[in-house]
Amino acid sequence: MTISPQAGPLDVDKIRADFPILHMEASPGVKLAYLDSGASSQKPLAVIEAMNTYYRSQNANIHRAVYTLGEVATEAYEAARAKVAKFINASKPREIIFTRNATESVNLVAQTWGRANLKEGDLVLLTEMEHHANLVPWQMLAAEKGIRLEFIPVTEEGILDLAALPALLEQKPKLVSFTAMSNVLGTITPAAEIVRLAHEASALAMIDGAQSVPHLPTDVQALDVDFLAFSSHKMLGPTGLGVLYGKLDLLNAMPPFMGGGDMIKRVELRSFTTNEVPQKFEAGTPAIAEVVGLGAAVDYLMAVGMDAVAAYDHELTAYALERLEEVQGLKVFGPGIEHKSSNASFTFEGAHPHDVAEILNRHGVATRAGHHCAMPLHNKFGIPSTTRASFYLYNTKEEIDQLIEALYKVKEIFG
Amino acid sequence: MTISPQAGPLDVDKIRADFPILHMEASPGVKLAYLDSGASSQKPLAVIEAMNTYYRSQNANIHRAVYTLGEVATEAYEAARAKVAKFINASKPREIIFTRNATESVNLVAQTWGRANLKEGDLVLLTEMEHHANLVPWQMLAAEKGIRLEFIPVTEEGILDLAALPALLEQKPKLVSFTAMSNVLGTITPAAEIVRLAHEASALAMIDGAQSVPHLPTDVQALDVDFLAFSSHKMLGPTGLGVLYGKLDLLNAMPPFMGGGDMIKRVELRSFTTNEVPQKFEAGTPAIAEVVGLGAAVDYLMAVGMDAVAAYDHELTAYALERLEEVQGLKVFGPGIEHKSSNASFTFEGAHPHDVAEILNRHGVATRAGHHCAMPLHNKFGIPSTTRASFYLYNTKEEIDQLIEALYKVKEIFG
Amino acid sequence: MDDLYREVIIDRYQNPRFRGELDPHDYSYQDDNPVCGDHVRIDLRVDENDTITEAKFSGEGCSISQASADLLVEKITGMKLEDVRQLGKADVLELLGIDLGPVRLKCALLSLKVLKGGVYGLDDVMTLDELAAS
Amino acid sequence: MDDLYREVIIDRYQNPRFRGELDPHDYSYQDDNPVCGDHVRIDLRVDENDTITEAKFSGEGCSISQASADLLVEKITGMKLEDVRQLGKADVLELLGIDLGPVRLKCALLSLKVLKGGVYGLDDVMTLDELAAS
Ligand SMILES: Cc1ncc(COP(=O)(O)O)c(C=O)c1O
Ligand SMILES: Cc1ncc(COP(=O)(O)O)c(C=O)c1O
Repeated sequence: MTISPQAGPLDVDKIRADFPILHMEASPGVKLAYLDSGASSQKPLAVIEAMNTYYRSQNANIHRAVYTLGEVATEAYEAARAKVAKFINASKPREIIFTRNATESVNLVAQTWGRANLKEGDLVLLTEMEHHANLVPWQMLAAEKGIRLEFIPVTEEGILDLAALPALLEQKPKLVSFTAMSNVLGTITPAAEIVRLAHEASALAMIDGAQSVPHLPTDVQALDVDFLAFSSHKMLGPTGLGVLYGKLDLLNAMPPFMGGGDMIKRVELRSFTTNEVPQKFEAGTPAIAEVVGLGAAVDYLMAVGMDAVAAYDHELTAYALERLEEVQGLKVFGPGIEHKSSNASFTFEGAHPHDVAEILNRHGVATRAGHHCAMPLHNKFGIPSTTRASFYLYNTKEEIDQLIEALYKVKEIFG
Repeated sequence: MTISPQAGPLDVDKIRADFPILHMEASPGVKLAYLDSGASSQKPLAVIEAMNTYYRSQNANIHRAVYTLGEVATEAYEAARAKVAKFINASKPREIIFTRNATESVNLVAQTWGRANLKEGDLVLLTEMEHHANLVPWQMLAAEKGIRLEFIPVTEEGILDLAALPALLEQKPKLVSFTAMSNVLGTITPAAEIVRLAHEASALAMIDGAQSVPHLPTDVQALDVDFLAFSSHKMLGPTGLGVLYGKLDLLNAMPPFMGGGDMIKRVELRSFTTNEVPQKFEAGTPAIAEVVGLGAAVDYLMAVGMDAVAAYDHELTAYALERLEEVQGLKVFGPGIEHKSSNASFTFEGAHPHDVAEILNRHGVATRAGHHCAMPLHNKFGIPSTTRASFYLYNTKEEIDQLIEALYKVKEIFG
Repeated sequence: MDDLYREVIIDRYQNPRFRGELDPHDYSYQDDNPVCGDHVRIDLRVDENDTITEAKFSGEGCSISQASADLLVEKITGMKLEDVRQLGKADVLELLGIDLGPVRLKCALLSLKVLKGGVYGLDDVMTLDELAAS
Repeated sequence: MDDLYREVIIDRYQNPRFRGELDPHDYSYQDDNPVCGDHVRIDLRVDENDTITEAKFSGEGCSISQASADLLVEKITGMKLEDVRQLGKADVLELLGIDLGPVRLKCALLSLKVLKGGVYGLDDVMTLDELAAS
């Protein structure tokens, strides 16, 4: 998960042409600058059309269908699983489980692997920069089973304090679960190193890849990570779909998650046997059209090249940090560009982040204000909320200029 | 949930024009007869276009967005919640929880209400005709908590044996959970009566409405049911989305389901407080585009009128039963037309259901073969599987004729 | 823009008249808008006729949430508790003198929700969504 | 249609040559195709050289699953156990003499999966999906 410098450049004009929404006006005469991809990305035509085509000519329930439409749908669904596996270099398509979103992926691990393997007093190690999605499921398990939670601290600068890690690992956590990229600070954490250290301490390692998978090349085999959770909607794919990668032997050993159709092999009135992985974890009719859409999103990202995406996001972020520094009274949180990509969260003296985002919106700039589902991290920095601009492969430096200009308008009103 | 005789007739040609997939050929020169709506329905243009429009001009993450797109998306999402509430006559939109599918809706109740309220020895009463979705979640809870399961028997004819109910209710179940329409037998169960008897016995009542909600008018207030689970994809809506209706006071008292963003009010490193209903049960980014699509599906069904849909489905089913009776060696399971609608499951002497479906497919007729996620019911009838034809508002009598003709071809091969 | 950020709002946000806490108080209630993390607390003192004699708000959040809290607290001072029950969305919007989109509407209504929660207890209170739709 | 329902398949389905169980047996294994509920069990007797001397199948399912089981059991009779390891998708398709779509392919491969499961134990065995993709 590092940014490869030799990535070929990306043609942003060509890319923008694929995203219909980017050509809308925010209000009459005002260009839209969509700087909220950290919350959810926009979708290229290829993705929208893949789902359109699915519903117009391929739609049927999968798995148990003998007829042609059903076979077509099943093939499309399983082909997308194989694409997603390839995208993160999983060794087998079966290691890809489709969930509702990254949040559900983390809950799945907590409620199946966690419930089966953790007992009172066992430790799960998280970090202080986790999204609520990688925090609350463990808190719920802590309340239920009496497990303990500890946290890798975040430094003032906004990176993980790895100096604290050896002492934490001496407490013998059973699992280290951490984000590979902070959705607030943009921090890219040393994922491979943390996984390695976790394994040395005999802990499993899980990555919350909701931000990293869309923005950085991901190789689960090189990382040697045990579980990886991410969301379709942040990586050009549709809503309503998440992914859990897990090593096959772990998935095989885990109890099922939800009960229902497809996850069973045989059912009697009072007992059932589970199906094989991945079906074991995909109860009921899955998000078929959405999976097909994610397949198209992955095709799109692979065609652009994740190295190129990462390099371009990084370049945009560097430019944004540079320009934001010009604005007096504005404070960006998180580390310098060498540890960071894809977003910039800031506060503005005298203006509440919500008001900032509101005024930016009036100038066509879509950003997000709030705690970004990372309240503990905001508490750590002593602020209740920030305004966040986040960047993706279709954004431009002109849009960042538009952001800066709009920030001067905020100053006019609240200055 | 009865079929109102005064329903205005439905114009099937007009309806068919709205469903692009129905105009495809199954193979060159062979018309497609899609008789598998019980597994998943086709989608009208209005639904496909609603999602298309969403992705092209409204897409953004919801709830925490100040900018215009985000507001538009939030409004669209919440407007659809209100439409769904109206469709089943819930008293408040907040009583509608969006899940992944009907399966997840049942699991939600089992894992939140069930875990919190059921203890060892407590009884949950189901029926012998349940889909695995309303069976396995309770079996999992039984394994975890030691609750007991009992079953309202199914008669030879294929209806619920209500004579057995009083004795079962004397065992004081805490919950009676049952299907309002069998996906195998087409049986329409006396839902209002069962709910009333359950309440008299101080049990809560839950309906698996995965089949009934698409086909019959549903009024949760008239039924006085406590929980109702159903799926978007079986009622003209997109995949990846289910609904749980619950009475507000029950939902308020239930612990949360998954942990993560949006379901919280405040989060500290080691604790959280939950958000209000419905957000409490919708962790992470929801299926926004899909909810918008379901809103369009509900609009479509309301415009046609659920009384008309029910009457038409019933008419088609009656015709199918009549014509299937002509075919020698064919046996239809389930009750007569007075207790039944929307599907016909059958076996054919000498030909395995899978082979039957395969040959039907070669004549353009899409049906489903297998246990239809109701293994215990099939066991009850001493058969491992059936072939099922299922009907919806866009099907025609000509398609049923096509089915019958194709069945004669099966006879030629396996006769 | 001028519409939304009227002078009265910026003024009340930057120079609130009724910010503070009351100790002792007869009523105190607080709540968050989970949408944006805005937080408002309102403390009341009432006399033997259930007339509000003094009111203060505290908390933090955007200009809309804090200005509307300041304006609302000013308005209810001197009111009967039972009359507070009548206050609705329209009253808050009138105080602010602006029309609001759905998200900011909730910012504006947070203080009303807190007030009603404090006076009637939680059960009687609508969610922000419901208040906004009322 | 004639393609799929070749006479040999209908014949083997209606008049299987090797249906039955072996008691005692040296190997016995069974499995389901959860996609359609097809079930196949295969029993084997082997001699001291690990040559299969007798084989039978039982179970129930569609014509493809049952005919392919009958044909497969016929083929392996007289084979060395180690040679069974070499058998793959292509061999089953050759026995049936037809090409199959993805769903029916799994019907055809169920007996191969069962055979391999019986001979090597579960860990070495691919899922039906993987066999079908092999
Ligand atoms: C009666 C019944 N219940 C539950 C379900 C499960 O629905 P889903 O697969 O959408 O979760 C189905 C659909 O197959 C059904 O027919
Ligand atoms: C780091 C991180 N983890 C998890 C999530 C949760 O993703 P979702 O809401 O799609 O479940 C997000 C998205 O907000 C995120 O940024």
